[in-house]
Amino acid sequence: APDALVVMAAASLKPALDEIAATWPDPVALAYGGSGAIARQIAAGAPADVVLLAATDWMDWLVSQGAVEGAARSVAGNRLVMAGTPGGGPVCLSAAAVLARLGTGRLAMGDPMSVPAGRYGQQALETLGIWAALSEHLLMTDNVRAALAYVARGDVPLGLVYASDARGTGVEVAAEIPAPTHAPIVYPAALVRGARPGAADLLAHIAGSQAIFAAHGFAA
Amino acid sequence: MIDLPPEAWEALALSLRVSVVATVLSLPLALWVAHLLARRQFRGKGLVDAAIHLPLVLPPVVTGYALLLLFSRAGPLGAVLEPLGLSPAFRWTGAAIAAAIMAFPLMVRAIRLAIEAVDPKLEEAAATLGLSPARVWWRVTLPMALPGVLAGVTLGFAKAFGEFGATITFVASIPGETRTLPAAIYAFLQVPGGAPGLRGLVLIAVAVAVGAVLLSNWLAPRVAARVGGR
Amino acid sequence: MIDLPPEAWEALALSLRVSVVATVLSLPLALWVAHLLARRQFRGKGLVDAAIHLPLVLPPVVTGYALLLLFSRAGPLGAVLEPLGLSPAFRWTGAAIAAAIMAFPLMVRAIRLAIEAVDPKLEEAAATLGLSPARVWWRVTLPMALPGVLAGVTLGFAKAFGEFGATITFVASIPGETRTLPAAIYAFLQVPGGAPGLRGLVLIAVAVAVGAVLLSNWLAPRVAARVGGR
Amino acid sequence: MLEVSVQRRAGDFTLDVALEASSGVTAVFGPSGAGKTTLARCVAGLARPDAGRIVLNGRVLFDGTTDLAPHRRGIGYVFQEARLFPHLDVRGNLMFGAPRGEEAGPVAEMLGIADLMDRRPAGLSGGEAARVAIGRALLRQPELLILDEPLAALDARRRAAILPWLGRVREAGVPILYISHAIEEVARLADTLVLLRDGAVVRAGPLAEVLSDPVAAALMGPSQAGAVLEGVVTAVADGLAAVETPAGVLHVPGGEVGQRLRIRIRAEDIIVATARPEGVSALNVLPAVVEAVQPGQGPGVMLRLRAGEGALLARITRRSAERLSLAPGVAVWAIVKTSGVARADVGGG
Amino acid sequence: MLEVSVQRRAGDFTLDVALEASSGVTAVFGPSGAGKTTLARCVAGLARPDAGRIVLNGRVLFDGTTDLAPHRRGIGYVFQEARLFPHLDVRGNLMFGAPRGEEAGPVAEMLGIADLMDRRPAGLSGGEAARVAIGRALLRQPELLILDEPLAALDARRRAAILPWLGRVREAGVPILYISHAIEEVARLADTLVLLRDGAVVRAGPLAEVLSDPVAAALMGPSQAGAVLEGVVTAVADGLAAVETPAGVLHVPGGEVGQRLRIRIRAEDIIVATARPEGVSALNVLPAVVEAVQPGQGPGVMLRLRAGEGALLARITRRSAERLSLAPGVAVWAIVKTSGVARADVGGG
Ligand SMILES: Nc1ncnc2c1ncn2[C@@H]1O[C@H](COP(=O)(O)OP(=O)(O)OP(=O)(O)O)[C@@H](O)[C@H]1O
Ligand SMILES: Nc1ncnc2c1ncn2[C@@H]1O[C@H](COP(=O)(O)OP(=O)(O)OP(=O)(O)O)[C@@H](O)[C@H]1O
Ligand code: MOO
Ligand SMILES: [Mg+2]
Ligand SMILES: [Mg+2]
Repeated sequence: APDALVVMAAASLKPALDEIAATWPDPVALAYGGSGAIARQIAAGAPADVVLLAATDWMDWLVSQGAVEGAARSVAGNRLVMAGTPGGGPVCLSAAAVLARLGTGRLAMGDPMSVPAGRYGQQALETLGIWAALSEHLLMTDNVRAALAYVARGDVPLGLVYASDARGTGVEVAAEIPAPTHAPIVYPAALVRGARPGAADLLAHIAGSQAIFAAHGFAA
Repeated sequence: MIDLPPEAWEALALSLRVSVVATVLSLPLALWVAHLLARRQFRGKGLVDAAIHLPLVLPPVVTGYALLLLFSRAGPLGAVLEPLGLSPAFRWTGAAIAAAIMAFPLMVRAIRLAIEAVDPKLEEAAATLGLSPARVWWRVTLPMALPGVLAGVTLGFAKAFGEFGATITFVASIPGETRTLPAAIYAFLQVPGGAPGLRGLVLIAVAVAVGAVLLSNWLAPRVAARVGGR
Repeated sequence: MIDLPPEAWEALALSLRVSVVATVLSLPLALWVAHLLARRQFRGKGLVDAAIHLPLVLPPVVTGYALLLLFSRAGPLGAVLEPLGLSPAFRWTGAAIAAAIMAFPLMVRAIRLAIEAVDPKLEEAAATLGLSPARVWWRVTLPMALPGVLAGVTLGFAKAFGEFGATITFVASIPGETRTLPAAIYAFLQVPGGAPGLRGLVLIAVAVAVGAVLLSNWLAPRVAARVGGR
Repeated sequence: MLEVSVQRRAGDFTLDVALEASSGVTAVFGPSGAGKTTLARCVAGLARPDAGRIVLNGRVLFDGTTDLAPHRRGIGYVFQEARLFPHLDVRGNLMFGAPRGEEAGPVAEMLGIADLMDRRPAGLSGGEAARVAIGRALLRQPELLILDEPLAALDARRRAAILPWLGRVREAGVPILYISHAIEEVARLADTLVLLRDGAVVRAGPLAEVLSDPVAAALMGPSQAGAVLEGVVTAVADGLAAVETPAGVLHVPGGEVGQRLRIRIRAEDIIVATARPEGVSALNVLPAVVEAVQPGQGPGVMLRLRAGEGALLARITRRSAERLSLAPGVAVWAIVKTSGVARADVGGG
Repeated sequence: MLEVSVQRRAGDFTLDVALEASSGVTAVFGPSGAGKTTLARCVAGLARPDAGRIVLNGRVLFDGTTDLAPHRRGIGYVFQEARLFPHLDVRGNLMFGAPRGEEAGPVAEMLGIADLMDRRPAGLSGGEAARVAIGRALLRQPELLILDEPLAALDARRRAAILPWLGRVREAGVPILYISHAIEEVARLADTLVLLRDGAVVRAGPLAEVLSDPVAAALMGPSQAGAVLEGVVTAVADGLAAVETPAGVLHVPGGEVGQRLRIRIRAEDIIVATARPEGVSALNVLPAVVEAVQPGQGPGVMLRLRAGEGALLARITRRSAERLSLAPGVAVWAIVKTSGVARADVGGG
């Protein structure tokens, strides 16, 4: 529907946002993509009404560009987990234990340079003091879902992924990453400059759908 | 038929529209450029040739960003087109532009090789029969190069149909407007555990690809026969 | 020179290695397949042709995914290669495979058109001079098709150098091992405001692309001259 | 009227030629590699002379400033190879350059290719292809027709059948530049003969003059030298025409009273007798006087004979010349077989 | 020794030919479109007969079960078009199929292309290209050489220069299948003549027989009919050789004592006299008896003459025949000009 409101959102939000949009009375067009790509497109004048990103730095950038109206607000949160192949059992977050579990394999994670999940992951591993030991054994992916898929298929023994993604995808959580080891994972949302009437309501509706976010693992 | 969600059919229809428009509209330009490269000598020819090949060698994302910068509200083209309501940014026409640019080097290459293979002696003969260079091109060069043109069009269409990186970077992936089949496949791939329609979408993409190539292979000998065996 | 972070040079070196290996190693196969498609009739020819074109028409991500399934530890090829320590998954050899597969249709197309343009009458003449079909191919068909082969190699190299989607999906992005120049550019693009090295990386990619095309354009007339004008 | 004066270098070959071709057939004759094709290409606009001037019927086709594109020159060209369009059938090839309303039928009929109209060039024999190429150039209705050895691939009969038709083209006023190394064709058709060698004109002039020029004879090969006589048919009987020529009355097969004919008598085809021969089958016995005796290479000598107002060349062995004591001023009889005489129709000019 | 019997249909053209070619030159002669090239292609393995059998020197090249690839047939082929390799220079083309150790020099010298060795085919004239193609096939040292109208693009001198060399190839024992519609070439070279028309053999047999066959003459064109005599040179003087032939002694230019020559006397080149001619330049005057008088079309009649052990054909006008009262049994003199006699070397067989 051409008059549908357009929401551009980080790809990792897809399961939750699809469900939330279905609870909105009017049709909503959901365009998913990488946070960086979306941010640039918004800045270039993409006809979106609401934007949701997976990283605060890109949202800050959008704000600095004057591409959004008002302040950004966080609508959801997330946590990191160490996902392992089923039956692998839990792993202790020490260099020796992780390396033992990896064997000749690698630890899959988002590329810290380009993927927010990777950035949080690097912070956490550094805080845990095992980044240096693992740095030769990393497998960096262009989005966090790919890291998950490698684990699910057994190509790598471990992956550092979002808790929301690890649910019911054929992996088991080998370790929870303590939240204090990295900056809080938040999904900032904002109204795009020039958003159409109703966009603010939609954004409010999304922000208010915490039950659905929670059901998909996006702990606020 | 395969059981597919309605967005999948929407994406297929959009992809077909985008790739057909991209191929058909860029064909005349491709013919012209291929002709220039095959038969003319001019300063900067090498650079023109290289420029045409850029979209092929650069990561599609880079091409997409370049388009985005060009057509964005503040960009040199966007600033002109936007007020006229003609901006292709975030519209299916933008997807067609991205697809055309990505397909262009393939079309030009194939057509150029075909034109180079036309014996200039026959063009000479046509000139002595009173045909101007333009009519020689139309009545001798083009018909004889037709199998190569067909190959170029197939290749271009296939590339346009499969193009993804530049498109999604330039016009994003807005359902019904710019979410092409490959973009949909990409989105479906992103669903942890795999979305239910993924298999069907990939099958459709494969079917279109195979169909285009088979059609071109079926046409090629017929065109070649019309064009005359050696 | 441009001031670039060391990772950038690493990525450039890797990309060159990957694309050269991909092009050189797949060339013989491309020649063979192009010859089959140009000069032989066999059952299922259309399907072979279509299969070769699949990587071109499918979103690269799908191709990468298919490779991943094939070579993953549980995949049909991976299960065989992994115990031997030969698995290309997550290795630069895997990047070369992905690049080769993406470049293959372009190489085959160009070479095939060039072979089809060789006058079979000359091959006939060579046969009556006592040359077996293999030697006719080597001494007549191939030399005469050389400009087209060169075009195919350029195109294939360019594509292999720029390939990104299939590579990153198949072998991810391990610095020094599989993080090619396009993957690095992609990563740099994801930094808000643009990473400092981005411009340099893009310039390098453009330079390589332009360089390859200029080199091929410089070589082409020389090869054509060696091969003889009409 | 075609005026050509061109210089052109390619590799170590230099073409430097000046010639004029008035209406009628101008034959360019020369050995392989003499530059015949190069000259023709310059005239047609397919090769660019380094310098020179080409004028056709008053229109400047080429000079220092002008260089008309081939398609504007109004010149039909039959190439040494057929150069048919493979994507068109025979009809399509024939009609390719034909003006609207033109029909392929009559030309195809004449060239014996009417049955091939729907064939592709790939399905034609060598001679068939050559005929289609000729028809294509004719149907284009050129102001000048260049024929580059067009009959080489044809058998004698077909060649004989086409020659008169080319004669008709000439009569229609289309000047023809005819490139050939078959002197028989040249002798039948040409009004003007240009002898080319190593890129330069060796001799040029009216056919009869050049053919009876001993220098030219050396170039053409001695067996090709001979005289060309023109005359009018005064009587026809038993299928033989009596033709009054400057050299006397000659009998040739065919012809109509009043018709102008051209007769070529090769030097080889004349027997010289010192006594009037009796009881011989040859009908043409002309009284003549030896004008000159030129020894050639080998065992032959060339005699220049004056018969009436005309000149004849005769080539006989040195031994015969000595035996018969032939020297300038000796009166002889020139015996010419009727069938040794090649005739060609001459346009009404 | 080549035995061919093939059937082949293509479109509405059917080739159905059986012939044998022993060592020496077998000429295939026929009008354009007769199927000459098609036949040659079948022999060379470039076209597949629908049925038949081809045997070369005892090796089966083709039959129901065998179908040898072209490169295994050991047959050199000079195509109607030159088909040179554009990516190789002249030397590369010449040496393309040559066995190791072979040198291009002598052949290039003979063909007058020694100066072109570094040229590309694109820079050759039509005749130069044809010569390179011939040289290339010769250097390949074939068991059988097929020549498809190879001399069509050559001028008379060049053609005359190449013919003896082809004669030498024949003497070296390489059988030649010679496709031509130039009867002069055929007469000089051929041992066996096959007349083809509409895909079928009209006449085949030893050259002399076929050439003097009136049916064949009709096909070849009457001006080509004639007798072929073989003889031995018994004396040489003044550059003229006296050749003893079955029809009597003939004088021809050149030759060495003991050499075997073949002499062709075209029916057109004979003058018939009822009285012994005196004081004529013609050296060859043979006593003969009229055997038959065959009226032809037009104003001519064909005489079969018996001279000694040999047969001659003479074509004269009907008027002359009547005037001289020529009829079977009449004794006559056949006058043949020395230079009207075409000679060709004959292999030592
Ligand atoms: N591109 C070239 N470079 C060098 N020499 C050339 C080139 N093209 C032609 N020639 C030479 O120019 C000369 C004249 O060639 P041209 O084709 O005009 O001869 P021609 O008289 O038509 O001969 P033919 O009767 O064999 O066709 C030849 O010696 C040929 O080798
Ligand atoms: N592919 C084809 N389809 C139909 N007819 C064909 C095909 N190829 C050849 N022909 C016909 O077969 C006949 C014999 O052709 P061929 O080339 O053998 O003749 P040729 O005797 O060599 O003539 P030329 O002296 O003109 O070269 C011709 O009438 C030709 O038109
Ligand atoms: O949703 Mo992301 O941008 O793949 O971490
Ligand atoms: Mg020429
Ligand atoms: Mg032929």
